[in-house]
Amino acid sequence: MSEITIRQSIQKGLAEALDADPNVFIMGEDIGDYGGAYAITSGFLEKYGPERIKDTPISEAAFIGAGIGSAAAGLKPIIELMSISFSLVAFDQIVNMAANIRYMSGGQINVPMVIRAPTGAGMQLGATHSQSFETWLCEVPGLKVVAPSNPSDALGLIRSSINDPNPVIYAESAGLYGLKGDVSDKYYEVQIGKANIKINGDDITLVSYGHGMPMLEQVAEELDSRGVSCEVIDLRSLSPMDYETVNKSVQKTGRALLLDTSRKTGGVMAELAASVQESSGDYLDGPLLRVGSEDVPWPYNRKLEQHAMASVPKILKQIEIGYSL
Amino acid sequence: MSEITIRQSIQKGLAEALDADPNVFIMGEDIGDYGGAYAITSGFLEKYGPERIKDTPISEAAFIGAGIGSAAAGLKPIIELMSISFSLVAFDQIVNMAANIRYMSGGQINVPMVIRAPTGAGMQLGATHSQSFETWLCEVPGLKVVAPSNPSDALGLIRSSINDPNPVIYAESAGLYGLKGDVSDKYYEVQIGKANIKINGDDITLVSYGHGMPMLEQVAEELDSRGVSCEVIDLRSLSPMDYETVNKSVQKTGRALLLDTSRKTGGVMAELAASVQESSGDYLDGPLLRVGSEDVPWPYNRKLEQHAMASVPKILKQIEIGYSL
Amino acid sequence: MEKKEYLDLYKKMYLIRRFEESCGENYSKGFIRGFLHLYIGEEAIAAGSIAPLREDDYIVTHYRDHGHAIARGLETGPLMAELFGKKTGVSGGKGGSMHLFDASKNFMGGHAIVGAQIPLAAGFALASQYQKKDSVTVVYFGDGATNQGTFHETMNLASVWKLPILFFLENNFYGMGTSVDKIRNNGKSFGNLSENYGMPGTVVDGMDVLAVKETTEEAIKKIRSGSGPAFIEATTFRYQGHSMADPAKYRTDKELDEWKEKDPLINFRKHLLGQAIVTESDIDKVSKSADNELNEAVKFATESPEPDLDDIKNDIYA
Amino acid sequence: MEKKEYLDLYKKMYLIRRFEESCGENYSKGFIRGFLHLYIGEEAIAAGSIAPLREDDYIVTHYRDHGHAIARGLETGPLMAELFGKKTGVSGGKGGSMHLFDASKNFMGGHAIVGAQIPLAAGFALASQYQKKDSVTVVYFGDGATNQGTFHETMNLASVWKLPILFFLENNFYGMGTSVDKIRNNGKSFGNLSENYGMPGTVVDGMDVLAVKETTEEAIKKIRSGSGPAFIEATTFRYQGHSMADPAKYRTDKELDEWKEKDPLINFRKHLLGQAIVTESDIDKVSKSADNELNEAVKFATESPEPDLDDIKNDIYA
Ligand SMILES: Cc1ncc(C[n+]2csc(CCOP(=O)(O)OP(=O)(O)O)c2C)c(N)n1
Ligand SMILES: Cc1ncc(C[n+]2csc(CCOP(=O)(O)OP(=O)(O)O)c2C)c(N)n1
Ligand SMILES: [Mg+2]
Ligand SMILES: [Mg+2]
Repeated sequence: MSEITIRQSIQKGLAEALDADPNVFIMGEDIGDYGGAYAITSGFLEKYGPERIKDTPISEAAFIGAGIGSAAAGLKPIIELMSISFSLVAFDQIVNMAANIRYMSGGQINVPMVIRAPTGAGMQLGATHSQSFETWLCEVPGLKVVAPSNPSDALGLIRSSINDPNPVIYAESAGLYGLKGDVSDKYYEVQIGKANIKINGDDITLVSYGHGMPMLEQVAEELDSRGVSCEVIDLRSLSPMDYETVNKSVQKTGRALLLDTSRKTGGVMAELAASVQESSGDYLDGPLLRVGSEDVPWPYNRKLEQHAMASVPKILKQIEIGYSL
Repeated sequence: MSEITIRQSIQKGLAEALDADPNVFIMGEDIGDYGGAYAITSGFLEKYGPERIKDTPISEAAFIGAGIGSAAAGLKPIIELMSISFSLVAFDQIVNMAANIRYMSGGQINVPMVIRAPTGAGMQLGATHSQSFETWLCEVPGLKVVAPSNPSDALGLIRSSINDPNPVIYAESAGLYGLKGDVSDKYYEVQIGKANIKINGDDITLVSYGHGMPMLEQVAEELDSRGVSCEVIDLRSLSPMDYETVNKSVQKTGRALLLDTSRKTGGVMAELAASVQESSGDYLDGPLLRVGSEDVPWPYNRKLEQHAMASVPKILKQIEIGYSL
Repeated sequence: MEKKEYLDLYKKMYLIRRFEESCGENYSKGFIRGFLHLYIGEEAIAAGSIAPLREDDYIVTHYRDHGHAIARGLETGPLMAELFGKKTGVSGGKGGSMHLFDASKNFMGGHAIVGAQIPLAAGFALASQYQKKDSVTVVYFGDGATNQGTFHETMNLASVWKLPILFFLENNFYGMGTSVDKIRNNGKSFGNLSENYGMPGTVVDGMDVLAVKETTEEAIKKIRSGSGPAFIEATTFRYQGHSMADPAKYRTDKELDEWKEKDPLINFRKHLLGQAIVTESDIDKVSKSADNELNEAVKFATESPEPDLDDIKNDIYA
Repeated sequence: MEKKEYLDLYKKMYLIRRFEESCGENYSKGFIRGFLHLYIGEEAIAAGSIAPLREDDYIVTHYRDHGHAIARGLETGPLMAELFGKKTGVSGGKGGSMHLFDASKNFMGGHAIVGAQIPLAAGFALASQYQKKDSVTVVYFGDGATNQGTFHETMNLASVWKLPILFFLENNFYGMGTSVDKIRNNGKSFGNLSENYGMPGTVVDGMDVLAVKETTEEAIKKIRSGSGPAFIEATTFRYQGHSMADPAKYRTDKELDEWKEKDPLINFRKHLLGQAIVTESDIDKVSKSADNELNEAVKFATESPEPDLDDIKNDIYA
């Protein structure tokens, strides 16, 4: 066991892959000399050279497209986007190309590519820079989407993402890079598509991913102190989504709160709520609760931004209203 | 009353606006000489001239961006996209610019722009050309999204969309252009944000929009013949969404089926199902049913494409399973 | 060049034309559906530019892709079967006319979003460079596609990274109904466009298969030797409308007729006979053989089975 | 030019520099947050290119926008208040440093997605043209932004439609940590880039405020007379890192020092005094007045109220 940050987990996973497989390379803006906007690839250029640590022009559509082609030709590109917000300028390449090309070719072409991107609000970057487009990307057949919430999963998921023969979006909560946690020194992967029951409990199921998880852990602690036992689930993978684990838990507890840190409307939990209700509606002892951020563009002002965000008090309040817990 | 097609309704609404307001103009690919990929603007160039019927290069990001700017400067652009699938190459302009600019400027700038685009599958155009991105756009605060299912609404909504001071996405079901229906000769608008109860009923609420509506009408007819009275709701507007009308109906009937013609996962009905369950869960006599198309990229082959689509038999089967009706 | 090579070029062009004519008929009969874009008039480009390529070179093209597929040597049976939506089609019936693929021949599609194939193509070139192979990627696109941002982003990227890629512009002077002078303010030729990226560019007569072949050969040779990307513009004309839905009312008969004077098939035939490179009977023989192949192809497509309903969920994930 | 004009130019540049220095301090103190990009070193561009504009001309720029806002005459109080996230800020505290707006002055932002402001700007130019007004739009962007597809698409569109727009490239030779030679294969100057679009282009010394002013004046005059769009590249350097988060380790002190030799403020001051256009006391006066204004601005920002929580839901829809 070592205690490291999420940033270090990602760095470790990337370095391992670069060391193990000469076909692995990294592309992105300012990942070389600059070391990456969030310092993930700091020192990589010196170690691996410019052929494998490729600084790109600010041409997301071109270099993501080139990533797809290179993957189809047998390489293993890992692409860093400075922000998932910038994926929009390359959305056609990601959604229409990376996701569809295998299907349209009748299964002839694989795209073993990883796109890493920080996601989420909370740093006062304003409306265009604070979005969470993993909520859309996880709805696209052909793509996989993962989102770690702690160092152990971050390492396990970066490994499985790189080893996956499909295009994987690896969404990094921008606010969690410095989060510390224990990571096994023995090699392991986290299976894409498998949620994690972080805390076992009986009274209510709490579900989220990424930077929603620290909030849920606080909620669970608070409820625990009131004698309410929470089952806390970290989705980890948004596509494929582990409906089974969530349904099982909901069927056990009879209550659930699903948390999006993105805007509530159209968040990941909208689909999950609708599905769980379809499969486990009969087991519910009350409404299926959902909390998300406000349905507004993200404001710059700190007070407003914080106010727009989902939060522990808002979650507790919903649970109180919904279940009188 | 006149009996006209949806195509004619749109044409009528556009021509009225061009006649009434010199600031209205239309831009898009091949809308001039060619008359539009779906012949909507056929004859417009001759009548209104090239300043107001602007053929564009194949530069969706540039001309949608230019539309936003021109709207901010006081014009009233109506933009035709050949397919909502092509919106992806301009997604940043639509989602980050058109939607956010008012908010980011503290309310100083309005963007009274309409983007019209055919949407939906069924014409064997394959994975990249058959998508329904209104499902994403309706989740973006700052945008409005409408989707008519009949000539009367098509006319009423194109009028209200053009008159709206905000960016409005007007999603046209590609398969319904030829659909005929009665249209009032007296001027009217359809309020954006207001659903329409097409058929009043007591036993089950059926909800959809666009080319889901003809299916629901068939379902209602079939169920009617079995003595089941259906309330059929046409959302018409996906953003703002008329939760109230749907909730009221569900609270009355105690049963509901929500239909997406797009893929089920992440469809418009995911959010609606989650919301209705939150507001009206207590009134439900069973599961809240949802039908959508298969979660696959759209295939070219006709048999496969038809098989992937939501259909009347699939809806009837769900209702039978869910409610034994 | 050997006589056989000349005849091969002729046969490729002839086969493409007959294939396209047959597509048109089968579309009218309802066997082919969706969007169908014919290559008639442009045959010299695919035939001439693909002839010099090696098996390990990559080809990436747009939705007007039948010509490139045939020139690359994809069999017409599975090609026609794809257009018929059959399981035996090159893309299993899932792609259709706009999405022809044959990875075994490094024929990487057939792409329907204008300009979207261009970044993808750069990726194949990047892979060759990265793996220190000397294979080259050729990417085809139309005059209209030059106005998609992806084209410029990729021209620049390829140039900065010295990727082994040939950007091949098929300038048929129209993007759907929009003529080049409506979407470009710098003359009808795009030939100088690559200068901005520090990339060599050439304009060639796209109706002259030998000129196309030579020009491409030269460019490929340089690229293969490591000199970085290049750009070729071939001028041409599509005889049919943009797709089967287009009656092409935006252009005049005169314009079309003038281009037909330069017909790549007729003129190449004349040249071959005039220079006594081949005989009438040589031409008849390859034409017959192509006609037969095409009949077989339609038969194959017609008799092939549809995909199974289960296939709908296959091929999404590896 | 009158003495007052010279002094105005000097004052604008001086005010911008002091404003930026103050921003840096207030960022360190935590009063300003998010991404903050300073304009120090580039003052001559905003001051020189905006001076010739009329009130009805439009300005659209990128996230490095303080200089343009001040040059346009936006008051420093509401500007600083915006950076402090206050309700009295030019964008009501919702936009922050990267999203400064003042529609009453046709100052149309402040945009944070690289290249995204360029199509938007074309729309203002389109509106002027459509309404037969002779106002001009100026759009600013960086060297890095030339690699976004939107830049090319819009250059072409503007050229084909003859829009009254000036494309103004602020070439500071770096996009974040990436130097121009890493992202462009055609020399360090972008000046010839507009040729491909049939658009006139000029390169100007962006450290020389008079040169910038003259070059812009000339371009604006032509555009206003209906000759279509134009392109100017001004060469410059940002003294600070890309944003406050950037220690700028990717470049050498020597490079920075060489550029500082050309400092736009110091050299313009020298020029004004050397040519006896103004006196030391003139300079002192405007500097003092600017210092005072800035103190007031910070005070205003500090004392202004935060937005109300309800404001979160305002300004989404008209
Ligand atoms: C991004 C995008 N916009 C629009 C279309 C619709 N469209 C398909 S082909 C075409 C014309 C392309 O013309 P050109 O590039 O000249 O190729 P050609 O068909 O002449 O070979 C258009 C507008 C599309 N497929 N993708
Ligand atoms: C589409 C997009 N990609 C990446 C970024 C992150 N980013 C912000 S500024 C910048 C560098 C831009 O450099 P340049 O255009 O030269 O302007 P400068 O900052 O030098 O003035 C980058 C990469 C972004 N905001 N938008
Ligand atoms: Mg063309
Ligand atoms: Mg720069």
